[in-house]
Amino acid sequence: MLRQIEGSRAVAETVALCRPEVVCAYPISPQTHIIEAVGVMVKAGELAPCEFINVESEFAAMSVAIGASATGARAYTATSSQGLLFMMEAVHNAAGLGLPIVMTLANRAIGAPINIWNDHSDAMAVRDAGWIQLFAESNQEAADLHVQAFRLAEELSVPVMVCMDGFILTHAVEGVDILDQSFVDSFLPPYEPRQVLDTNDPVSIGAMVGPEAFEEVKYLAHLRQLDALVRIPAIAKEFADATGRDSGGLVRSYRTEDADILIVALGSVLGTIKDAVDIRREAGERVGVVGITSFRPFPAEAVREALCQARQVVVVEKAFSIGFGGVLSTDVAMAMQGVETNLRTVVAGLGGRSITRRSLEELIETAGRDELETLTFLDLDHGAVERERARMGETRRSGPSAENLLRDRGTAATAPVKEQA
Amino acid sequence: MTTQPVHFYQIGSFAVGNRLLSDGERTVQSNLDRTNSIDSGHRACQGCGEALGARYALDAAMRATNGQIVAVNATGCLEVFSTPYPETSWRIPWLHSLFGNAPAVATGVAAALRVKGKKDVRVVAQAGDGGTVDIGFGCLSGMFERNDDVLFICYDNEGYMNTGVQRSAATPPAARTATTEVVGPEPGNIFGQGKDLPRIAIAHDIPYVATATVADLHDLERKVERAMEIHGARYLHVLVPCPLGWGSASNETIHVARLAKESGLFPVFEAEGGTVTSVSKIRRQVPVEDYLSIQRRYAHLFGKHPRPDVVARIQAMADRNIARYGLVDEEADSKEMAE
Amino acid sequence: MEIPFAITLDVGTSRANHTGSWRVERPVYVDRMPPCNNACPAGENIQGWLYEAESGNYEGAWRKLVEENPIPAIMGRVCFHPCETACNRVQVDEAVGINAVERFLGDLAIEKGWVLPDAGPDTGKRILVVGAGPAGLSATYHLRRLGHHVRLVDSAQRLGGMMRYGIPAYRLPRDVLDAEIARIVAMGVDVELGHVVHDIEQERSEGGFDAVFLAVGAQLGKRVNIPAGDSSRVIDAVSFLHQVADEDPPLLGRRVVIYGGGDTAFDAARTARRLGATDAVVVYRRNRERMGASGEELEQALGEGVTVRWLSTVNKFEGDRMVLEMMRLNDEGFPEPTGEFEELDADSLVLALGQDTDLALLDQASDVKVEDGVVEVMESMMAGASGIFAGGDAVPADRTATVAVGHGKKAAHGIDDFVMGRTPVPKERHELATFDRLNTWYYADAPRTKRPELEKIRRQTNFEEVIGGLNEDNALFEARRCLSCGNCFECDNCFGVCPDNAVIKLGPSQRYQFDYDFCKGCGICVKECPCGAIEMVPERI
Amino acid sequence: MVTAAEILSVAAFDEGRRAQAFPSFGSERTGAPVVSFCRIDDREIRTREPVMEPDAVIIQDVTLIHQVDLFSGLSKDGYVLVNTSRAFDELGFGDFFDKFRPERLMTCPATEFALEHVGRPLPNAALLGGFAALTGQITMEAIDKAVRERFAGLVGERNVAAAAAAFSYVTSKEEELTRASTN
Repeated sequence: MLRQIEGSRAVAETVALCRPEVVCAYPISPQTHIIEAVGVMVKAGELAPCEFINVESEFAAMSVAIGASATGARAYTATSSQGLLFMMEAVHNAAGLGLPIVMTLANRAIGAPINIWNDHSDAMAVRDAGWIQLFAESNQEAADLHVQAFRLAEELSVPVMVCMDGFILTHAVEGVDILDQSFVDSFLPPYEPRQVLDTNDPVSIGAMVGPEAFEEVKYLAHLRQLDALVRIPAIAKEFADATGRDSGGLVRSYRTEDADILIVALGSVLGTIKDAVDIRREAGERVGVVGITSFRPFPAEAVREALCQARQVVVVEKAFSIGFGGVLSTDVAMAMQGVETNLRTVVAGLGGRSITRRSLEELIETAGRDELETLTFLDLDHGAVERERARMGETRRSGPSAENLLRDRGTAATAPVKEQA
Repeated sequence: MTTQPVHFYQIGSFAVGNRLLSDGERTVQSNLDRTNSIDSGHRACQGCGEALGARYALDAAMRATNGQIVAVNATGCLEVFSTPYPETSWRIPWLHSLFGNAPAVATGVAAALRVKGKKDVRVVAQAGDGGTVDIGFGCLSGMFERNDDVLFICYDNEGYMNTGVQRSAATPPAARTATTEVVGPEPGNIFGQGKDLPRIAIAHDIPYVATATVADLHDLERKVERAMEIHGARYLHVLVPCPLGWGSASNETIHVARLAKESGLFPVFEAEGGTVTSVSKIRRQVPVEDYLSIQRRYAHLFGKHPRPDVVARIQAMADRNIARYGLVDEEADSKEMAE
Repeated sequence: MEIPFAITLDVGTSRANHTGSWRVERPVYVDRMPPCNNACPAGENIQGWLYEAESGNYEGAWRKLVEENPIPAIMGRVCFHPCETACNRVQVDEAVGINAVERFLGDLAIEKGWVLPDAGPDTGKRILVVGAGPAGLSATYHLRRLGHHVRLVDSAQRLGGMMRYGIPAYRLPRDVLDAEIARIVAMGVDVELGHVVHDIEQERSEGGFDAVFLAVGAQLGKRVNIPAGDSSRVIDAVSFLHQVADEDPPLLGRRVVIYGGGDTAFDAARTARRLGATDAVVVYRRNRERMGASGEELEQALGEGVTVRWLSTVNKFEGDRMVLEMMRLNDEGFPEPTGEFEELDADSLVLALGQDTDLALLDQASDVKVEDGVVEVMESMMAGASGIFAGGDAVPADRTATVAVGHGKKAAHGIDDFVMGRTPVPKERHELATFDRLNTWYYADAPRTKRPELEKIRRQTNFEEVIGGLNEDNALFEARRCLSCGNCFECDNCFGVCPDNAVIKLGPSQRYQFDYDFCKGCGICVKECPCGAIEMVPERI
Repeated sequence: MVTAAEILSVAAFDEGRRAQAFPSFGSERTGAPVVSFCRIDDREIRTREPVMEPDAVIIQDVTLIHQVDLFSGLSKDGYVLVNTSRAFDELGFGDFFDKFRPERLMTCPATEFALEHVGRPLPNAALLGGFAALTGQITMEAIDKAVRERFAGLVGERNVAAAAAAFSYVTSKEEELTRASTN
């Protein structure tokens, strides 16, 4: 049923439709609304049987999920940013053990400086953990992806992370068509674990594996992700056939036909980019968009196919690898091996900075003029940066840059920034 | 003529078995059909107290639950020596995740069992002292506070033995470890630090907290059995000497654990609902020297440059335990003094 | 289930890893000689029969006991129990009351009418046993079990030798003595009483005996030359006790002095008290520490009003006046006269200065060597090579009933080898189970059960048995105080304490075995074995 | 304010339109007010940027009007609704709004309506009632329904009453202005 509903609520209700059996909760913005809503459903008995466990940390949250999943229960949790990093060890562990946990990651920047707003640094930090990472463009897709995620996770015994932009999606109220229970039940069969802690058939899960087999274990995990490259579009198609909605899949192209310039991005910024593309198309510019839904496994072949005709590829990404540049760009570059292309990286929207349609239009114009540099920081206040570097050059004890910049912009007195969380 | 009760057995209840006792009165370990939860072929050092403690505890739990146990294990010696690919020594369903998360993983297992309606299957989580008092402490406290239906067993060998004998918050004062070396004015681990986890556990008001050693099997098994009668968060702290880390002879493992208890350095007691309800009295009290001097980690307190001052401080710790828990029967004490 | 590669493993797979290869020493189960067994002159397997008694299997215990000693009810009363002196439990609290349990078993056997094992299949060999004291009876029993025909002769009118004629009835009730002797005789023994053997060679050849066992005892009380008036009554203790045993007690008067410091002296003193003496004074030339009698005997005597004059000798006995000379011990501990004298009123003097053996019957046996009044024997108890064996008080050894019983058994086996033409095979002796081998932690704390003692007043006036027996409850208790030194009693400790599950339990009374595939050789089993029945031996590499 | 944007989006959704409501999550100044946005469209709303050029600005807290640049993207044809009992020209904007259409600049004592009808100073519903009256972009019926969806029972009833009061108030003021301008 189509409802005007908050993104978090839509996800929570969809997760509930997936009948998770153990849900672990630890508050962190901007993920909290999701887990709160699930909690209410469990406590009210609307979601049953389900154990809702208020844990003492994200590390515990993932750990509880690990225990539950290994015991054959469908396990779910959600987190963001620092929380993801705090559970990082367990994130890797869940994947290593092949436990099909589904987690919502409400993407948020990573401090310091502490920042509660959206970017993709958190997701990028765990890209090598062995999880499947799916990025939602809208709240509709975020909701739909959760159903597909459980299906995918349990088919392959691989944990899946559904990434949705914090605040931008989680806190946005918009129309979302919430699936009905009978459909979800038919789409998502009960969890049949590949391995389970069973007193009638005991096994030891989590052995120490030495050099003699470790590489093989990791390679097998890699192969399972490659399997996912087949299963993700197949499941998305099955979903689309039943619901009529194009949610999930590996990559999605928009106005890429005859495009000179293709913009590549993850998540909700794709909507704003599409608006900018429409405007630039009207101005006669041959520009299109390729959205990547499956970041891990990275669909190199699909990306190459989608991008190979473009003269210029501009990767707009909400994260970057300090000291180098783009993260997604690096993957795209690897995918484009053997294809002649100009690859440009645009780092944008860090720590919640708005990515405006106007800035994107300008970006496209600049790209169109072939004037885009290899690495660009969208809407960067170069003046503020230069002034801070000058201060740092002048005096050793120049103080913390974050506060200095806020003072520089006149947006802060001496008091620290108050978190809004 | 003084009459003696007939209920006297050559070896009383101190030994593992006793042909004169009924099956029910013997330890689980004396039974031919004990589970051997951890089987032969594991790679623990010779005389490993932890291997022994784990088998004792889990076999007892298996008997108490009619074989319905799922175990969660923190990273550490026990995990490493029991499950190196391609061999596992476990005969029960067993899960290892990480060093610091065993309590939380156990919570997850318990939750899954509850949601699956497997009421008869019970969860035991186990870790060394590092995985319990240090890195796992947050998760443990959370598990306690939520009163999750988990029996958490700490096999305390007073240090990080798996990584080569480093100090943990359970390492006692003056003990030598690789990170509390025998150098400087205060050789070994310094006084005034460390965590008394059983008391911290009691402060959580969980239904059951107990300590035990591998030297008193009947006591240990009884406590496991009691713990399995109760639902909610339960904590069992078992002293398991480490020949490697303590520098004790491999055949001394049980003996040294016994001396830890008999000297008063390791109080053996149990608490229900936040109150200490029983105490294992010292049977043959020994000065702490007897315990310390057979361990190389305390060698710097004896020998050429003895440190009676440090030994006296350790004795004071034992005396404080004795006073705190009433470890010495006052009647016996006064009789001894009269003699 | 189809488990994921490497991270998940099937249970129990570690048994493929044979950690036994780590071992440099291996534990092995051993049986060590318990100190009680080691100390027992009768060669009893004390630990063995206590083990049976511990479970309340008293008949089994008794059967194990009489394997070695056919007269436990007697031994349980008169034995000076060196087993208890040797008992390792002394170092924990007090020795196990072995003697008391033995008596309990002996008495129970009499009460229940348990019979000794049948005589062995007839060998056709004929053995003459001279003397029906403990040595002769013991030899008779063992010889009968071995299938030999036994002719048992004694000069007295009744069987028992010194057990009857030397030990007062308050220490050894005659019904007990009779019952145990009767049980031996019932095995089929050719008994002739009142028969004095004058020439052993002649007796042997006339009777066609294949071998002879001389157990003639030491029936002659030693005398010393003490100036004594005609009117003074002097008697040796052996004769005194013999007459009492024959229910023809001599009249000793009210004040009796007994000269000597052995058990016989105190037996005589206590007997005198029972016969009505108001004063029974033991005069002994050494002090209490050097006294020959057992402390127990002394305590009981003192408790009955017997007094002792230590460091004194009888110098003169005239009329009713006795003169004692005071002695002192020199540096070597020998008594020396001091020249100081004391007087004492006495009606009679009993000399308890030891006994001599009457070996006149050996005068014609040329290859039997007699020295210092006793027969020299070999390990097999054979004197010379002629098939003449000797034991008991007639050979050089402690003169106790227990030693005699041991001799009888040993001689029986020596005779058996001799008559059957076998070369004796020396018995393998196990290493002693010393206290330091034990881990006493595991034994329950328990004091020894005191044998009930009769009211002192009662024992001054009659010959009723002084020391009571254990009942079934406290006999069990006492048996269970046994530490089972050096012998596995299946406490399951090794089975339980092995960190590598490398001990295989074989089931009740089957004990255990090591699984050397997995034993890493840590040695905990050895350390925690309560009774020291495991030892580590180096692994041959 | 977040609630107001959400209710407005729901009202628009109920009228069969596409709507998007979201709170501010940009890097606002310290001590900045909470800003919430609502887009209403007949086509799919894809953009995720904050509303840069609003068609209407609703100011809940009148004390903020001089601290924050609230009107930078507002076109000359834009609407402004301020929660105050004062008149718009009493707010001290000077000549800033001279070129705006005066009938689209409106004040409404929404908090007073809330206090009167709801009993608590929660002016959201009242402001939405005023907004419906001022802009005609949404019907009072839709506001009524959305408010009731948000607040069940009596609370919904009272909020609807506050909204209706504000709606009447603004409508009558609009009529006043129309009369004044026709005069």
